[in-house]
Amino acid sequence: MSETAATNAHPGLLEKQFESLQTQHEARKLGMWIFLATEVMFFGGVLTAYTLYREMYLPGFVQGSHFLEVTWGAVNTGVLILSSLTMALAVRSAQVGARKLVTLGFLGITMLLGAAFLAIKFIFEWRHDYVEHLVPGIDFTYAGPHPAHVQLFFCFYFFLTGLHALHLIIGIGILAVLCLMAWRGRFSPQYYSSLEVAGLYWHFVDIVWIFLFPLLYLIGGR
Amino acid sequence: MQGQHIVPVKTYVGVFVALILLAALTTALAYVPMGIGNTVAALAIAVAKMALVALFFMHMRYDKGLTRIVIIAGLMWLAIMITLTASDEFTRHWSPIPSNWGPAISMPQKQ
Amino acid sequence: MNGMAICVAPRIIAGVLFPLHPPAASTIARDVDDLYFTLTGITLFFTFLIFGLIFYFMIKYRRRSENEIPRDVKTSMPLEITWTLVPTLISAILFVWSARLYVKNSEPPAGSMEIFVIGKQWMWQLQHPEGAREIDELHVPVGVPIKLTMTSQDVIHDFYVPAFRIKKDVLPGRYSSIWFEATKVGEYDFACAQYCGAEHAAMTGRVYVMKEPDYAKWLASQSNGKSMAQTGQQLFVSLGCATCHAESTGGKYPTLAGVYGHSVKLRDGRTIVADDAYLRNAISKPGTEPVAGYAPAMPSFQGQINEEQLLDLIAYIKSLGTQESQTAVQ
Amino acid sequence: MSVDVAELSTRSCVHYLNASYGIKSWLLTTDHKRIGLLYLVSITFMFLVGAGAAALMRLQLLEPYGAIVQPETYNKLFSIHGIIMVFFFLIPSIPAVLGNFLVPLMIGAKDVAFPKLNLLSWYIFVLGSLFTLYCVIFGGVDTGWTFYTPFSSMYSNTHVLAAALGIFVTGFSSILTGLNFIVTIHRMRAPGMTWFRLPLFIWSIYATSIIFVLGTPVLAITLFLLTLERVLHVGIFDPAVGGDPLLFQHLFWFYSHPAVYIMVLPAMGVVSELVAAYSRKRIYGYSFVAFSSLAIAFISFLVWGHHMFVSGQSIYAGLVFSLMSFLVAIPSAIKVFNWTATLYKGSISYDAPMLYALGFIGLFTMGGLTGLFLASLATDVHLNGTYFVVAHFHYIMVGGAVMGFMGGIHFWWPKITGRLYPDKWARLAALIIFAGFNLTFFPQFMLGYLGMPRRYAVYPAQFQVLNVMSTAGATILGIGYMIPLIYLLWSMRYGPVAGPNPWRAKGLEWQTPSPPPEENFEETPIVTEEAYSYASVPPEKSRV
Repeated sequence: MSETAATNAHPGLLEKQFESLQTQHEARKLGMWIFLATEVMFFGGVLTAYTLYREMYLPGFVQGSHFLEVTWGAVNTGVLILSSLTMALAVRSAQVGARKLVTLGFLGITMLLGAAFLAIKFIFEWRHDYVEHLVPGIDFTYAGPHPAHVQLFFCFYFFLTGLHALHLIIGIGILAVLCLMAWRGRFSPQYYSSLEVAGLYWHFVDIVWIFLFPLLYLIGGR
Repeated sequence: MQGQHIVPVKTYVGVFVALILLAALTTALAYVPMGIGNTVAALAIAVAKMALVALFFMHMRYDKGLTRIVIIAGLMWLAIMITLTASDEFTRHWSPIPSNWGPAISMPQKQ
Repeated sequence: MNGMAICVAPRIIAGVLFPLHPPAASTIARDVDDLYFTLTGITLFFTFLIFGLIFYFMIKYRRRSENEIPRDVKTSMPLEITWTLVPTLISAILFVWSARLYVKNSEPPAGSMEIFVIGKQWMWQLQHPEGAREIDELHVPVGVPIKLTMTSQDVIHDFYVPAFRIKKDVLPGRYSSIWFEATKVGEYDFACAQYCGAEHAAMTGRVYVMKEPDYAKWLASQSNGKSMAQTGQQLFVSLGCATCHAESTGGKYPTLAGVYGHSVKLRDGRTIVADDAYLRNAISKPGTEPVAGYAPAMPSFQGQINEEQLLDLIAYIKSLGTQESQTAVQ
Repeated sequence: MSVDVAELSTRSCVHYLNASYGIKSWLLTTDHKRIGLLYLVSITFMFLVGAGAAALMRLQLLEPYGAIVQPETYNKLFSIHGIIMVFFFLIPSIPAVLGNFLVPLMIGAKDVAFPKLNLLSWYIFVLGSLFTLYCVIFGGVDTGWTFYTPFSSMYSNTHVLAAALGIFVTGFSSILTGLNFIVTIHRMRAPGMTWFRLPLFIWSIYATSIIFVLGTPVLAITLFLLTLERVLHVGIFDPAVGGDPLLFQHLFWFYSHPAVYIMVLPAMGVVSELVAAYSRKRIYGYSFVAFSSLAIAFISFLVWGHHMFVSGQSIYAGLVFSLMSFLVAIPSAIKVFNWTATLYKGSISYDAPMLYALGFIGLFTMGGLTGLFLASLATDVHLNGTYFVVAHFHYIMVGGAVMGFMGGIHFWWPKITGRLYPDKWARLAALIIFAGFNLTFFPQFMLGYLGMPRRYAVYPAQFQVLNVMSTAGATILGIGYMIPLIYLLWSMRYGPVAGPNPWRAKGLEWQTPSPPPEENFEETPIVTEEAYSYASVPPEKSRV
């Protein structure tokens, strides 16, 4: 590894292919933004299918949507927004060079909020749907009008919320790693790119939910 | 690091409050029957919330052009996919009506 | 058609070994071929132009000494604009030409004779309204526009008659249609052109284009005495449709006389034309597009009747439409 | 650019190949050059599997009733051939092998932006390949590479899941590779390497990466939906519950049509390099060629519906897609004209890579123009789903992408290995490949026009002569591909030492020793001139 002036100043922080920490930081940020564009298309594929079916089979989709608990959806929206705030504050604490316990604290709260979201999702929503026999492919019985389209709605509901939950679980895993890094005092006003990049990802997961909530829970009025 | 904008806590909290209010608004509006208006309002609010998160929490407001181009490209490609797919699905039934079909009268209804 | 002259010699040799054109036996085949040959001409022209230039430059400007360094040639803007505009112009002309032809070809002429096609792994079943049913064979009269209404019982198939230059996917769960008017008496191949499983390649058949009197004779010899509509009427009774959809129910359920081809008001406020696709849905998936003014009480017949019976039922309902004037008089 | 070439060749004793030894040093490497070679080995293996399937297919079609296998087996052969050649050979071929090796070298960087991610991409690719090979060994898949529903979701009883999973996994390898390239090209360029000094190969890789990043996730999610549908029968594409099989086709082709450009755009980049180097001239209309790459990447996302003109798609959508499909031909035409114009008043040598490049230009012209038959609605109705389509896309993918890949491998082989291959054999192989290719695929255009549908295990006897011609061509093509495999392997040990710049080409990669040192350049190069400045008088001065 060639030792330039920059690496000497920040040993172990600068990877050898970069000229400076600044370039490294910008490259990582750009990489994450591009990854998020990829994610937009990833969710976009399902959203396209969802949009079209929803237009074609609106009555059935409204019917299905009315099985969902708006309250839990709204509470979860609040939980995720709050977690985004704490995430942003965690990044900020590193930017301003706050004590590592501050960063650690914000990261911890963010993780807890993420876990709370998942808990609400699992315990109050999915389990409930399962008890009500509303899980297509596993146990689906529904006697009202438009049975096929209600089933289709639940397909998308589980697929979209499941995909979102998966992203959140991965996010919590990333935050756990960051906590470890923060504990070791790796972050400073000079070096916080992993923190910022993970933040971008976390906020993106929040944005996905911001769209899923009205699209799934609030169809055609209540 | 040089050139990095540090957003004041006050701004973050302000954005948070705005987001919560918008979330409450979108939930409340769902109970007001507006027909297609419900969907339009819900999506408009969602877009506003996305903009707030992206601009402040994700620092897009303080970033140079490139990140904006990336995210706009992502959204544009999504729009292409939805629009062109919809252009098929929604015009498929517009096939020309054969001229031998009778005049359009509604079905006889007997009461 | 620049390439035509160049092709003459190889054509004579090649023509002995294998056919050079598929037979052109429908009214649209000639039009499609005109476009095809124009495109071939354009392709040959540019291929020869590019290969020609490459060979010419290769020889003229071959490297003569190892240390040779050619002078730069400045990019000429007019040249760049020319070879941007010329392909654009050619593309625009071709697009308009092909699009007009396609739109024209996609609409069956008024009063076309209708034949029904069902694809299933791995055979074609064809039904004439008069009752004749064929497997992997299609008899049609020459000079009569014929509309094929097609559906599949399982996967996606594709009905392709090369001699007529027509092709269309045959999908499960909906009707698609194409039309043709044969111009020459003879036998032509048809094939499945959408991969559909193990015996995809065996899903072929033959079209017999006959003079009209011959066709009438053939039809008479084939018919088991019952038209599709008549078979449909029997089904209508045996499946119990008649118990509800009859005059005697006093308007609790809709009667079906005169429905076909007319607008129907749906409960959600939309108005829809009761065509084959609508009737198919109404029978196999009642409740998706319920009619205004009636309780959605009809049970689904999905799984109880096959595509063939569906078509028979629709043919019967269609025949009720034509009887409408008579009922009105009575 | 003032480094003395002679001095360089004497210094090059430690390079990326001999800096460390042992299997572990390769499997854990983060050096973009070594990762490029890892890809080269993997895709060559996959190519041989796919080519084996193709050979059996051509043998089968010697006889109208099918010469060697049952239809079920034939269906598996063409499915495997398509899946492997598209996803495991063509898509990673130039980007992952040459792109990995060259992008940092050409822009004067030490490595790609995320070397560990780069290695991860390769492992993901290997994992995807293993799923696919599992599928091949344990019974195969018979859906075709297109996986049309409801056949793939409900009717096929072969290993659809393994195949879909293989492609799904490999997709992430493409995404990460594309992401890495975009960031590298944006952030890692050497001082003075402005956008308009970049070699055109970089422009085309950049355009390709855009498609990787924005297209591939849609394929991934589509196959995920297919998997879900197949396992749980939830009805997303099942017409019985209102699902729309055409929606699958839309989502599939949203990626899979741009994927064609993933294959051919990098080859266009390679050809730009080759034409410039072997005629010793700056590419004519540099900026037109550069921007046409971006235009192709963009428009390629608007044309996918031309695969569905006879599918029951709305005719209005058909009109839009047809117009767009005609439009995408224009930037391709601009490229062809500019390459041809580059030859004008050049100093053209007939080295093997140049033969491939010129072959590419001609064959791509034919492939592109026959694409117009399929963009044009009325003729597409007749030709869709026939051998005409097969011939057309093989002209683009084999006549185009593979020719470009072979040309590129030959051009940069001295840089990669430090050795020269026997030039006479290379030229002979190029000619054999060109001849064999045309004999294989030209008859297929005629078969398609005559009305022979694709994916037929047996066929009417009238088509036999043309099919036998095609099989004969395929035999020649196969021999043509074997020759380079032998002499390139031979040259690694016995070839004469190449020196840093055997072709006397311009470009940063030629200003470092062959093989390059681990960090690519002894010191970060500073770029002061445009790409391809072969002329002794720089163009800026001549204008004064």
